[in-house]
Amino acid sequence: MDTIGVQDFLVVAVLLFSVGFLGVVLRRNLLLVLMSLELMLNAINVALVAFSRHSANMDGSLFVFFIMTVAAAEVTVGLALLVALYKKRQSVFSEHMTLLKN
Amino acid sequence: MIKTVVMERKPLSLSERTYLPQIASGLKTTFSNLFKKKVTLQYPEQRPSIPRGYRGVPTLVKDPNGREKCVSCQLCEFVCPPKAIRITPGHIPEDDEERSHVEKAPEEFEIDMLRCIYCGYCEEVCPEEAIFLQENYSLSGYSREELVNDKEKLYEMGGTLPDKHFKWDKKKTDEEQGNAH
Amino acid sequence: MDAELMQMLALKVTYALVMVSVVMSIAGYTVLAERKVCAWMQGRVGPNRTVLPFISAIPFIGPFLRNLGLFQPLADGLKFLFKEEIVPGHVNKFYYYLSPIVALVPALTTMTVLPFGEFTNAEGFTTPLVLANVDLGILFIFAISSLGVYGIVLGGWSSNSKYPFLGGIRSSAQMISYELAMGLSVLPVFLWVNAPGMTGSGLSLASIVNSQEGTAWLVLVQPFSAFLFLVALFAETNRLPFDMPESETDLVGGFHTEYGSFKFGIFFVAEYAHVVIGSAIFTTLFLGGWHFLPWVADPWAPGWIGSLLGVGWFLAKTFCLIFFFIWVRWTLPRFRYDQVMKLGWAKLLPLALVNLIFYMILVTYLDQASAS
Amino acid sequence: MNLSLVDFLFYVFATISVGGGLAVILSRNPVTAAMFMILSLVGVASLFVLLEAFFLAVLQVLVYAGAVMVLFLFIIMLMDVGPESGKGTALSKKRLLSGFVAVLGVGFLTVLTLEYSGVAADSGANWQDVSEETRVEGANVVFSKSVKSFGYGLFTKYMLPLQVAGFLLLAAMVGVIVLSKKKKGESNDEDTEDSSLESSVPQPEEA
Repeated sequence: MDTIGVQDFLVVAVLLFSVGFLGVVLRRNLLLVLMSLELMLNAINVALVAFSRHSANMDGSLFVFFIMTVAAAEVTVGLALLVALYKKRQSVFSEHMTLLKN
Repeated sequence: MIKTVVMERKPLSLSERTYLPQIASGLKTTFSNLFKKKVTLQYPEQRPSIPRGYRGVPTLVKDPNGREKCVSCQLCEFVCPPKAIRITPGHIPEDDEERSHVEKAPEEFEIDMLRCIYCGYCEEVCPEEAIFLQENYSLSGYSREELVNDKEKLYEMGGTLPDKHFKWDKKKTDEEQGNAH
Repeated sequence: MDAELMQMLALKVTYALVMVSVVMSIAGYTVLAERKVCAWMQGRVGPNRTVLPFISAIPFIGPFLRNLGLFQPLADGLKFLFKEEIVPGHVNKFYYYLSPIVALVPALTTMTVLPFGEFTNAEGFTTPLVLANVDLGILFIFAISSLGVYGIVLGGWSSNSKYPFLGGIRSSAQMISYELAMGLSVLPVFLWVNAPGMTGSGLSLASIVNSQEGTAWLVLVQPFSAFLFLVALFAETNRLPFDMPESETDLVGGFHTEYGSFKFGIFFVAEYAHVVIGSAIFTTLFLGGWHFLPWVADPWAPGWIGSLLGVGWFLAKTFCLIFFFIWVRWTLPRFRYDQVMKLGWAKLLPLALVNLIFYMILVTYLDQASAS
Repeated sequence: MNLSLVDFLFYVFATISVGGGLAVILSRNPVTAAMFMILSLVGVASLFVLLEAFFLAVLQVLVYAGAVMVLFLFIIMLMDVGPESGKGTALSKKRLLSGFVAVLGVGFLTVLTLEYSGVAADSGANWQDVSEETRVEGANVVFSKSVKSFGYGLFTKYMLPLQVAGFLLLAAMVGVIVLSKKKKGESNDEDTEDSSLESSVPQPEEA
């Protein structure tokens, strides 16, 4: 009776991934760039769980677990860097981070 | 010469540093309070006992003969620190049998209770003992106007107090006997 | 969708509504209990004036109920409903309206996985009384209750004024800090219950309760875990001595300074709903849930009377814990903000870790000992 | 079209997660973005529920919505990042171009995936039922609802990655503490330090 299969979840994952990617590319607020990164990681999670369910194998789900760990570490370090940067430059916009330009 | 003694404060012991025994004893204290007799007064039913000399709402009083005591000398108006009292003096008509010996009586007498600070100066200064701060302590109203007590209200609240001196009666008899001062 | 599914859905929705109303009324009466108990502890009598004309006219019982203030929550609710709704001009409207709801919903959602009793039918088949008997009970509760902080943070932020803002910031930091200690403090419990030779299964709350039947309650087995959990629970429910987001002496009213009328009422009820749910969770985890006493088998026979008594017993334990919450509130002063942070990170977290490691070693040792 | 409940829910949750994601990158106010991010994360968690990975769904809410996003919100409020000014948000040509290329690439990726992954013909109907218990087939743990499968998998096949993840978290924690530590004579507010201590979402212990 269910007609939703792996490919539907994959489409969602790809959409979510591309949305996140667009955010990383287009947004200038570094906080939002970090959030978009999280979106991309989430898209991967969806795909992994769908595959894991499809192939009746825990490996994908376990990888989701690790991705979450990495994401948590990434966010904390990223935010700490942002705070440090903000203290120096009073801005969180990417176009103000031009120390290495020219 | 006073010698200052520096008290050594002992370092906290381990159990004291966790604060847990202290918390426990605090909990004990509050718990024992649960069952103690309550000290609250159930206000509208139970009234507090008013001590002597209490300064409540200022009122005007009449003498035992039901006569107005105030002669509108306006001393209270002058002495009132927040300027809450306003008196419009008025004459007593000549044909008033009872009170013709006094020259004046207030035509209007207003005390603004939004200003009054219950200091009791008016009572203290009144030569005729006509104004008293009585026991009434709860006063409320819906508008500012309502809280300006006019003469009628002041007399209504004041009522009649037993007069120790019967000043007017004395004055009247003195006058009748011809030895006016 | 077929009829059977619809029927089941309708039944679940009905159960959920009943449970919401029960929890909400318990929360309402917890407010009353707070006022009464604090009054008693301070030598006062507390609310004793509200009357319902019909009930209060009954001789003896009526005045007694009135003196207990039993109709006060009703009057409070009505007052909140009919108060003028003032929205300050400087607030962020959308979030301002959203945040009380966000504060209340997680508190009410966590109760779906909370087992409050069990029913044994004639065949001896036992089912726990719970809206959704999920395997992940405690994790689900942690996950959902961690969302409750958004109501406070958003409320503080959207008020666009400094005291609520400070309250919001404080509460977000506090929540993150104590969630860790809370999670770590219950891990030994599940470790113990799921150890080889024990009866527990997974993270389900019902199995935790049933593992305490006829033996020691977990509070006696693991007093230290229980203590840590209780402290973290106080912090997570924002109760004194940890009520940083509110702390009325330094932040006026904390995160809800700009709130009035019914929106404030929702915040208020949400706080107490958190207390009620928190107490219930503590009861399930450490106080044996609906089972009678440690080392004593349930005196009631299976069947619906037995399960009703069990639920009543569960509620009684929960109420005792709620009383404890109130009791502590009116005994202890408030921590300073830096003390809260220090306690969370430098004391509670290491202690929880040590506790966890101790029980890991103990469980392994016991397993080895029983194997050899 | 006759939708089954699961299909209907799938579309709802997919819309929530993708729509929430779109709103994140389109919203000007960082707080709004964070809120939509939470919405999107909850949508993803619901998708996990549809896939019967309950543990992951709960973990998703606990870790992302409960901790990571609170941290985000905390930082946003602490730095008091206002909405981007209207003028500055005009997209430069370069950015638009790169975005366009990105979308094209992703579309290409999608088509490739669906065409050649061999799962295009799959539908939920021929998925195996999910078991309640933990079962092991060869080196693989069979997908199941129980939390035990996670523990089993993590402590057997993925033991080394687990340790590495633990070290990663430790490294992150140390790094963050160093980053936000007050230098001598430098004054800053205490809050940043507290927030940055929040680095180890309780992963290693739960594992």
